[in-house]
Amino acid sequence: MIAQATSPLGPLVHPNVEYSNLGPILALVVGALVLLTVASLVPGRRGRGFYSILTILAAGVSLGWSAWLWHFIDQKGPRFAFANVVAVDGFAVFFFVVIAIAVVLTALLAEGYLRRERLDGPEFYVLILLSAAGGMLMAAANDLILVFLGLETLTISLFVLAGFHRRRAASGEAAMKYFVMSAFSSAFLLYGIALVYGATGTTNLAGIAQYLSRNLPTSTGVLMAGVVLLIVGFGFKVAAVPFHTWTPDVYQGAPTPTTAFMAGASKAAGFAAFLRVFFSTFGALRLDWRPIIWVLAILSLLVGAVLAVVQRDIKRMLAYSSIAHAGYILIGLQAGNERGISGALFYLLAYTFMIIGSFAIATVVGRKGDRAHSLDDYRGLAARRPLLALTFTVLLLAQAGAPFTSGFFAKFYVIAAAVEAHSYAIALIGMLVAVITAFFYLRVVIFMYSSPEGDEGEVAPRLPVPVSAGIALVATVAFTVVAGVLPGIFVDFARHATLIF
Amino acid sequence: MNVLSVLPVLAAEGASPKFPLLTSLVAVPLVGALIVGLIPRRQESTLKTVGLLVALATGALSVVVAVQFKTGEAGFQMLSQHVWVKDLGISWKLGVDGISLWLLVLTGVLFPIALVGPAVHRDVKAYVLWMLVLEAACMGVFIALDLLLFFLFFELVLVPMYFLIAGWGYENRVYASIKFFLFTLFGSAFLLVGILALVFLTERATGKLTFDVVQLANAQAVGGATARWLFLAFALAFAVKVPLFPVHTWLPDAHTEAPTAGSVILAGVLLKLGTYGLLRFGLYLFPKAAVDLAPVLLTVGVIGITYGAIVAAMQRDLKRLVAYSSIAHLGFIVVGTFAFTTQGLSGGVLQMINHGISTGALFLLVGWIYERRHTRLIADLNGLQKPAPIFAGVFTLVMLSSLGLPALNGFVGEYLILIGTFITHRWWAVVAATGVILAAFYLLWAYQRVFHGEPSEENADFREMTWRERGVIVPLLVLIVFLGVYPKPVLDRIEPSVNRLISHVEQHSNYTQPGVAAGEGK
Amino acid sequence: MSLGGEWYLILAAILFTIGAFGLLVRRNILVMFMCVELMLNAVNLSFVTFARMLNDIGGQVVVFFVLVVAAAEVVVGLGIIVAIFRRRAGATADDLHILKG
Amino acid sequence: MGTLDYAWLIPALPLAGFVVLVVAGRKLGEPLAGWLATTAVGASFLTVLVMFAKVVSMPADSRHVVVTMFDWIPVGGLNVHAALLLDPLSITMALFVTGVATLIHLYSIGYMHGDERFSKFFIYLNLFVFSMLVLVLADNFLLSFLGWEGVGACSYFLISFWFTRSSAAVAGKKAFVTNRVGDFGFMIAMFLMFGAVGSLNYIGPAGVLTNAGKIPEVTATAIVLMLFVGAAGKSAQLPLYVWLPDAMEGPTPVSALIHAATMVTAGVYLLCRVSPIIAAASGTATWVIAVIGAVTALFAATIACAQDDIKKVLAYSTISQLGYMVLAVGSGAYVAAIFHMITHAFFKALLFLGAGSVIHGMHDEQDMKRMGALRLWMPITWVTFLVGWLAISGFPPLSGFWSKDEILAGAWSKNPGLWAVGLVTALLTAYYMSRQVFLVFYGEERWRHRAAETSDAHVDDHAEHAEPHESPLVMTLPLIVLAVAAFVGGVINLPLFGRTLFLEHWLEPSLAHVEAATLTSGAKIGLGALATIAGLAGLAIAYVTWYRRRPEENAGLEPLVLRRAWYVDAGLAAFVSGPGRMVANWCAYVLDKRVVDGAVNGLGTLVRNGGAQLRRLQTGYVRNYALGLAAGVVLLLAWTLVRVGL
Amino acid sequence: MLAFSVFGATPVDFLTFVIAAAIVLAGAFGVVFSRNPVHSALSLVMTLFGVAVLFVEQHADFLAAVQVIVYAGAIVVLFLFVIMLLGVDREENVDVEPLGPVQRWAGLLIPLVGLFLLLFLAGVRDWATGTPSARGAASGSAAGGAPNVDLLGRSLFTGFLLPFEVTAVLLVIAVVGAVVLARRPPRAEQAEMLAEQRALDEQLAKERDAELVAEHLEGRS
Repeated sequence: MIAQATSPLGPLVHPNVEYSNLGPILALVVGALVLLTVASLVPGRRGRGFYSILTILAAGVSLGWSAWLWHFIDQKGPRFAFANVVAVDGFAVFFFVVIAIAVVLTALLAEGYLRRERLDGPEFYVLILLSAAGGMLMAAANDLILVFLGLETLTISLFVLAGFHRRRAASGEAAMKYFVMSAFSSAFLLYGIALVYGATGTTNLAGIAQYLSRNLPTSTGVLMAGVVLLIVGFGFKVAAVPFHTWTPDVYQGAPTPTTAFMAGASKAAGFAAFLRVFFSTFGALRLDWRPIIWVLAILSLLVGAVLAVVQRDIKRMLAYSSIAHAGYILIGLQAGNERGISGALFYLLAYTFMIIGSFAIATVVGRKGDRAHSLDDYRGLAARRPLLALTFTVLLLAQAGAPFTSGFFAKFYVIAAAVEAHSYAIALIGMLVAVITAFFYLRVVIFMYSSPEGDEGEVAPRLPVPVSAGIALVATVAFTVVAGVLPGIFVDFARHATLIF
Repeated sequence: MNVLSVLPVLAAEGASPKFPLLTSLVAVPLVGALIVGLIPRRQESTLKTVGLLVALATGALSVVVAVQFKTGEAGFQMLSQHVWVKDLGISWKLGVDGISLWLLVLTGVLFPIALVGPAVHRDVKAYVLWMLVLEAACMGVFIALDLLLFFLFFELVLVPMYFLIAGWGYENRVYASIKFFLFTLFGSAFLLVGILALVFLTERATGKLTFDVVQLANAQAVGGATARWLFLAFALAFAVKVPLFPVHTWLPDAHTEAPTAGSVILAGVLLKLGTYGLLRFGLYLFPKAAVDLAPVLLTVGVIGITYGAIVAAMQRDLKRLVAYSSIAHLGFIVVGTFAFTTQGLSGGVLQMINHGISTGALFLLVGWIYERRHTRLIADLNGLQKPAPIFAGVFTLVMLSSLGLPALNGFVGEYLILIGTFITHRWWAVVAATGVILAAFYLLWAYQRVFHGEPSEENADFREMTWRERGVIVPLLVLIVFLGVYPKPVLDRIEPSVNRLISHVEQHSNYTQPGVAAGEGK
Repeated sequence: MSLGGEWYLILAAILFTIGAFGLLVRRNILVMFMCVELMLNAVNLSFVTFARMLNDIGGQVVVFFVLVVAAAEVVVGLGIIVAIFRRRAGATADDLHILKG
Repeated sequence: MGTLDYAWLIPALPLAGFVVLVVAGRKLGEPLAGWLATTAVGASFLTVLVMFAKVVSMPADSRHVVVTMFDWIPVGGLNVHAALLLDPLSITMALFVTGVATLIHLYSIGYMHGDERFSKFFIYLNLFVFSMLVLVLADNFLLSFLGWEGVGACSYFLISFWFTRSSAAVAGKKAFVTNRVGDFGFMIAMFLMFGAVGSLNYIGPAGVLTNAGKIPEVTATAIVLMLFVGAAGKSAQLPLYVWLPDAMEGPTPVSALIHAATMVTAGVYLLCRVSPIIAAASGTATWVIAVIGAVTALFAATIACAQDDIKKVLAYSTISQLGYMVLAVGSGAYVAAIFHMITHAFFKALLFLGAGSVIHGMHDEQDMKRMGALRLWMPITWVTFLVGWLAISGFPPLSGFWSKDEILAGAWSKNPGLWAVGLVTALLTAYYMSRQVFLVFYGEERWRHRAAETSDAHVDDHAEHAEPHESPLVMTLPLIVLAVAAFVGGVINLPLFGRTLFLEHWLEPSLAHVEAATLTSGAKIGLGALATIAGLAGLAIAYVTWYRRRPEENAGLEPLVLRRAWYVDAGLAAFVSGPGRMVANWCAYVLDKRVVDGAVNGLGTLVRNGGAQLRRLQTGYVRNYALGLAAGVVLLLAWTLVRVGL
Repeated sequence: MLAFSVFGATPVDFLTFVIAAAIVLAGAFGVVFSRNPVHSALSLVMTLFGVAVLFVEQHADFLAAVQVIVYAGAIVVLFLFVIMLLGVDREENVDVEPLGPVQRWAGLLIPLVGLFLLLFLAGVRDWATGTPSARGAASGSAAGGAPNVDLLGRSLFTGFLLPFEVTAVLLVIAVVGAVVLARRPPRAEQAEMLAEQRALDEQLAKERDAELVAEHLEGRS
């Protein structure tokens, strides 16, 4: 008070703090803290199932709050909060929902996994919750600094999660690679932020946009360098070629539920920032960044698809396929129109379910030790676990874009956006790459439905499906099919998840 | 049987506009598939019976559609339209006209036959399930009047077919099924981009985002080079499906490796998706471009006719031979389609039905030969006519139908196509007509090698056609003869729609149908 | 009167480059990690310089956050390194490469 | 008109026979199936007679009646009915088709005795008669085409009736395919007609023939030439005759009915039917027809001189005689063509059936060099065969003389050169027929050697009853009837007085009138005398060489080139199995498999190899990954620099 | 006021910059080129000090202090701890898994090219094109004499309140992460873990061999 009184800077004006605007994030953070507290209070190994339930509860609160926010925004319109560093708009809420869903699914998945691998403890859930909170921050951030902090919150948790399986060497390696690469790319991102800051005088997204709308920059060199470096940072996060190199190794090495979360939430958060920053903030520079995104999208599509073809490890294959998926979402961004954004959003929603569902299968089939991920481990799955095989088939076909699955409409939507923007070439390439991707998805299906080779005498090891993982699978498949047959509401959701500016 | 007893009621209800007859064509097999999904795996006979009953019910529904169909009306009938995805302008719009009507009936007829015809050795449940899903998708393709809905069904067809080939096919099934899937997907890539481009360009012109085929066709918002490119994109997708040279190589593999039922449906129904697509969408949406590019399509079609025939002649595998013969036959349909005359188009539509029946029957017969002898190689077979004269007789009839003997179905279609083409594109028709000679050559040669001669030891006790098989094939034989002798009921329903299509083309291009073909000469 | 901002910025760029170069050519994870710190410092220097040039405290605030992030990163990163290399008896802290392809 | 409305019975009766036999043929069993079939055709013949009587009773101008049954193919401007046209030409054809067919059905009951597929044979025969009747009675080209192809199919079935013999199977296929080449021409002709007239009906207001005069000359010429391609296929003219000699693989009644009397004349019938269009076509068309006819006649006759197979001789003779008919058409002598067609049907059917009787009696021996002196064993066959021989050789007053004379007269008025070719052919005809008669019925009993030869080699069941024997009554009765017809057949168109040209007057409404230089009766008699002399010369040569000498001494008269039929078959076979097969094989296994499919699979391999190469970049070393990222950064920066401007 | 200036700065400032820059670069090169990680860490300290000097030079006094305390004092010490803990304070053996010429030269070239591109893009001197003083002065004099710490603190608790709060989350993560990663597993599990590790290693080795063989075969075919 004294300082305030004597300060030459005048009275300290507190920003308008409305935590209700960030309810979904707070729910997760509070959930994490409660979890930590409870876990330290409950002695021994009791109440482990409780952790996942608490996590889901927290995510549930987050979802509910998001719904309220959605309604609120619908009524009162979008707004800035916390001294303009946060944008509370439909776009952010959309990602709150996607990420919260990813948390729920991952928690369901992790429950059985951690028990099986005897890794159980509250930390996994705590980190997931905090990481998700970081992801949501990225989605809501209206300041590059907050984007950066959210990204680091998300990523640093993921380092730990990737290395969570102490007994797996691959897990450690994945964590380390992810760490080094992530730090490297963060440096670029940060440098990009610095350059943008230098060129525009602010790190606030709305401020930058304002600046760009007022001054057509005379010398855009530094600004463009900054923009390019931002692309590198976000490209790394969403695993776009050529910034994808960490993806296969990390996805393969990390514990499978972590991989699921990474592929779902982390990529979604990355795209949230990517889309917001580029579509909204740098919208004026559209002509400059669209060609770059064009190239990145095509490279991602091709490299992801072509490399997935030669994989024999399911997790690795899914990793490459997720790179191709990133390519599709980039098509939406590249289109640079309203439909492109809502297409990308719809794609992300559908993709999150598909990819987490797929990794859920990998989690279950991976068996104790999280090791059985070879294509051969899927041979004859249909005979042993017909429903599991069917589930995976649906998810794979959805990823391939089979009709009447969410995957079809996802692809359709972004391709439509590209066509609307007259980017015929990329639309066509996107569709042709779908042919390549279909090949390796179908190969897995073939393996599942072929009879096991030779060793009939040897009884195939039991393949228990934990109840929680089962629920996750049912949920993902249900969404995949429902969104494929009745995409209307989800398309609505994506369309109304508009950016604040 | 109670399913069948419901049919008259359905037929009666069909009269009232409330009953969604067309939707039920898609829904009934799907519901059937669901029911099959709930029956335990071990109850094979129940599964088969349920599957057959559902297929028969669907078939009966398709016949009801044909009965309800108002002859002489050119436009779409029995329309049913519901908004599906409002934001994207997609609707569930179904309708039937003279062009699609008989394809529906064909689908309805072929599926029960394909279901009971060949023996199934493993996993009856999944087999029946996929067949029913396939039927729903096939029905959907022919009645969809929303471009995206059509595309969805068009793609959906791939999935069950893929599983049928990969799951119940022969030695090289994995390769064949994937090739089939990827090849078609390759074509679809162009189709989807084409559809979207058309829709958005139309939106730009009319301000209305819609995938409704009729609205798009009436809008004619694109023209010139754009229309030609879009037409080519559509045509490429359908060319793969037809298949036309040089994107045909998936067909022999898929046909050869597919289980018999798969081959029957593949040849009978699936290939028609391509020709139907060209006719319904290529001509209807891009009349001007279709006229401009007709020589290209005609040339490709003619190449298909001769090339398919020549290659067929040299095949060592009976099924492959029939597969290549399909390429030749489908070439005729494409030629007829791009003749832009009443005769050519009507013949094309009719030939789709005829080819479905004849080639379906041929595949059934070849499948039965395989069931008996476990070989499809022509070299392994000889003199079968001696131990199995009835089998040989049936085969002969089907073969003659396939090579276009008058008084059998194949002739009517082929002849109409050729005469229709000759009026507008004389030289193409002349070359296409040589296909008639070549067809006789390779079919008779194959027949001679397989059925004639003195049977070798392993062929001497070739089993004569069983009563079940006779029961299965007789409907097809009856159709072969009936359509050859009295195609009028079919043609009467096709013609108005075809004429409407031609006048649509005339209206939007500088093309005019010669008076001779239109019947103005009299 | 201080030297023009561009001097600092160019220095920062060079420092960043050296950091990147070090990360690319060293095999020891710890050193690679230090190189990242070099890069972050370069960015910090840029921020501070921009803050001065733009007369805006925002740039300095950013540096504050970067420091926090760097600290957190280092803690976790070193934790990972310890977790991995503690187990691999006799191994150097070299680049790992079991996962590839 | 009431009577004529039942015209549909004409084709329907054999069709009914066919259907009944298909369903119950095997139950009916051996003789019954044959009798049923015969009855059906016989009834049809009687129906035609009734129709004939009815039409004759009508005034000459209105002797064309269309009996419509139902719409067959109604599409746009093309409206094809299933309808029958009753006019003098079609009724004439129907009459002789059903008549000859009845006799041959009867004969077959005896000939096919003991064959295990007895009833099947009659299925095909009935179907054939039905198709043939549709061909001749149809009121439009398309329906005729139906019959046209139908007879082709039946011919295919019947040639390869003994399908276990691969030669029969191959011959059947060859016949069908060759005919299809002809059909191709027919189809194109139809397209042209439809394009020009807008209808395919023969007559009626929009009919093609009614409007033939309106067709432009070029189109008409094209139509005629394309139709002639069809006719050449069916009527075995150069170069499409190759199937007919092979068709002798079928049972002999088939050869008699289809490949001598009826089906092969369909081409000639068609040309006569379209005579108004020929009239509208340019002269080139008729010249092409006439020349091909004449050359075919001569060409086939030369081959017939050197054949050993009793049926092959007759086959080539048939080709030669068909050449005459085509020559007649080309010369505008349509009546002569039809006249010769009818007489030829009588005597050639007679000869074939006689040959069949011989073969039957000789226990399936067809080589004339192994026959001889059969007149002693088969008297009826011998006598009837002699009638046929004299008739075909053109000795007055047998039927062949009159009809051939007409043709030669027609040819003379077209061009003496054509006539000369016809005359030489007449000489050759007399020669090879006499050679056949002498070899079969006269000379030594050479078959005894054969019996001795074969019985040593293996126990042949024929050996025990090696003696030739006369055929049963069902076979000889048709022989006798046909012999009578062949003898007196000429009366239907005697050129003695205008009044006795019955056929010419009767057919007049159906045929185009050709203004030809009418020959004086003196010239006609002179030409007839010359022809007769030529025939006698041929006979004389044969007598000297084949009657007086043993066959072995005449080797010089049978040069290999003729025995091998000018090597046409061998050449064709070499072409088909040589370059033809090579091209097809190249298409199937190089172009299709390697090039087209290779490209497809190559694309797959490309992706796979691309993946294999790309994955080598994914080394597993973080520093490499970081390098990739850095390289990406640099590339983007470079691009930006280019974009922003240096 | 001194009579002359160097590049628009006082000689003292210029000299300070030059010396600090030299220290920074020397330290950076030290980090990169030292064989021994300990030397690298010490070189890093040098760079950090140099940067701190440059901070001071640009009126970021508080940050300079934090730089020295947090970076040099805490982070580098942490590095040294780990180096000692792992016992990797030896010179790197460059023969094991050598870098290869591509990595070495590309590693040099690519950053250099990047640097030049950046400098080109900036046109060497067109760096800060933004609107000055969007938020408030950075230096005391310009901001009405308020000390740097005041300005920074004010900014943290107003405009950057949420990011500041988020750093708390980051630190929680760091703590939890460190605990998870560094925690020794229960004794009961340890033996089993070692066995599992051995099995894993063996299997991985086997897989690697199989892959090598497969690659070899693929290469040949």
